[in-house]
Amino acid sequence: AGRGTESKKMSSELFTLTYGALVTQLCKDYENDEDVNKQLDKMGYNIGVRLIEDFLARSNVGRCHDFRETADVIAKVAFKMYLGITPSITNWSPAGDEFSLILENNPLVDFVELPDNHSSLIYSNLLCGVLRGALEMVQMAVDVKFVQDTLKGDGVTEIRMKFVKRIEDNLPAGEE
Amino acid sequence: MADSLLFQMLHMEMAHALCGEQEKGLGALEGVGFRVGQGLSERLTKETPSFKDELDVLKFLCKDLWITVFKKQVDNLRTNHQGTYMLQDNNFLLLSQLSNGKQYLEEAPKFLAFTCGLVKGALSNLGFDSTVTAEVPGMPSSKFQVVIQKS
Amino acid sequence: MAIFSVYVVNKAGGLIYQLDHYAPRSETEKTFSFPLDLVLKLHDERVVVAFGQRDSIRVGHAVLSINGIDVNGKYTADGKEVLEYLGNPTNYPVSIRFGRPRLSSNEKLMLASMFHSLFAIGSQLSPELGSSGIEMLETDTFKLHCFQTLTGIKFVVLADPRQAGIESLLRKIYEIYSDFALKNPFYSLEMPIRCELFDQNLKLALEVAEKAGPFGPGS
Amino acid sequence: MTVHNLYLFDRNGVCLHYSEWHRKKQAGISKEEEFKLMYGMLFSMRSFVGKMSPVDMKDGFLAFQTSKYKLHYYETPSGLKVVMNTDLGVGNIRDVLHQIYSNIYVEFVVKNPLCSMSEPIQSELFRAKLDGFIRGLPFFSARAG
Repeated sequence: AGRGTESKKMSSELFTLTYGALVTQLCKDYENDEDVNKQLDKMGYNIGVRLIEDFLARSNVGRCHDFRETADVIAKVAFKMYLGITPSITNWSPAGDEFSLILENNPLVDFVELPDNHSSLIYSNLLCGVLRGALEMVQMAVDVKFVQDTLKGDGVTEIRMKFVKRIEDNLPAGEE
Repeated sequence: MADSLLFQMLHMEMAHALCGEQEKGLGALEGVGFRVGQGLSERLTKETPSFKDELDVLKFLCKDLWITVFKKQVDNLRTNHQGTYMLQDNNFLLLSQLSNGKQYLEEAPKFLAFTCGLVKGALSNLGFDSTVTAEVPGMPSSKFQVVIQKS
Repeated sequence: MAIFSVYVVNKAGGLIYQLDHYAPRSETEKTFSFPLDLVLKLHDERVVVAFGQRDSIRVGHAVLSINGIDVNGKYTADGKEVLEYLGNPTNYPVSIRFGRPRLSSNEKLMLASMFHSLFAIGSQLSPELGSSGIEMLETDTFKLHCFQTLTGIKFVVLADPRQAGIESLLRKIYEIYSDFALKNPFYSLEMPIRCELFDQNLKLALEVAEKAGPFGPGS
Repeated sequence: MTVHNLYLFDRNGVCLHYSEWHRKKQAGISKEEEFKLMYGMLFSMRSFVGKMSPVDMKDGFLAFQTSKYKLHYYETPSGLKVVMNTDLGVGNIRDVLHQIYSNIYVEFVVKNPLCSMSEPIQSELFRAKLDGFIRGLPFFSARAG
């Protein structure tokens, strides 16, 4: 093992395998899909607030002052770096505060068929939490949700991102 | 490698989330490790011919499986030739950022549960039932004791 | 090379003289259709870009004019709230000019006293004994040089990071200050300097210093 | 050439870490007050340079110097602030401050599940790695000091 691309493929499979095992475990631990979705989002958020630091340290990307710039960095740098794929960016809203990431296949879903009695499970909800947590750390409050998922039989996987507001730097309490 | 980092981050969060609240504690995390061990050993042994014996399987764990997950081989494998094996990793990936001494020692178990499950799952997929326990003599090294049940 | 501005601050941190020598204008006028794809917010009595950058319009730029008519702070020329006006689709398409806002004299006073306190904290937090306050401040767009006299007057010059000869320029300004302000019977200490000769000589000194270029000889 | 001390602040002004190597003068106030004073200064400095700048800035505030020392400043887009005080002979060390962020803070705090990102850092491994890195810097040597 460890032969160049072979090991690269293997370690990305490791992540998707581990993720699949996690979702299966959560489906056992929680009664309904809604709670599993919430837990995945929460775990994703906790990962996102830390992953952003690794990303900034590695990529030397500066502050993002624009949602179009943010979309490019997410799709062309972050996704490429961590998941080895580059989603396309489409469906911009007129005000430029909403866009979609289109992925041919869902990167977290290599070996999974959704068990039938879990129709309202959002399998890859962790990814939404990661994006939300990461962007919050660079002062952007965003909503992230899956609007299409190949796992549910849709043609593509579409992640919709909406800019909510900019989070201002706050002075610690008690300062002038 | 960037994408191995995702695995580490996911493991970190699982150790926090799965063991944090419920008292089920390490069981859930071990369960996740078990399933990953099964899946990985399935993929890693597709091309390899069948194993000669138990020791050969353990060597596979210490090399191919360990490199895929922990980016290095196990540093030391010992056995009493009666089904008990001791795997020692002197710089265990999942502990290497925590400490290189006594600090956080009491927190170590929840960062080893996944790996115990992983080893157990890999062995069970190759037809061996086992019990796996872990201990940390001092961070970041860790020792995994594997006892194969005679079927 | 460029020397951007000069500030003279008295012992109490009061601004007693200020000159903008070279203020590069960076303004962009563009016609927008509704909805506006820039996020605006109110900041220091002005409407500024909070998020979203298009062409050379940057975060922090202020709305300077609407349909060619200059705005008055956060109000349009005819007294309507700029934010409300730009929120109303019927006013579109609209031509808006954005740019780095000029500092109002009030802001300059506030910035002078801010530097005065930063200067002092720089000395208090020094890990070495006998440290002065801040003598030079570096950013990617300008260097601020400060010379404080024994009497506590601060001469502050903002220049291009590569501009040389600022130390000697500061001394020159100190000479001009003592020649044309201190020695002027009508000037009372610590008060704003409104001496014509001080103004003229200072501008001359800036011209000379600028010609010294990045690494030219100090005048 | 000397390194005096180093501060790490999070985006809310919490002093995550402070260590000193060659410091002859204390601030005459408690460490808590010193951290608050330093952070308050950095916070005002940011808005000061932002307003004073004649053109749009990219990196913003980089450093300042007095007659006796130089303060170097590095801030990440996520709001982590690294502040290092050295003697006047040290030039631009932005890449050194970035290395502290990416090779030490990210490696031994962000990737340490037992380290909170908004409280003073307890990890001894982090402290040891930081101390080792600083002592290894070409401009650390105290002989001159």
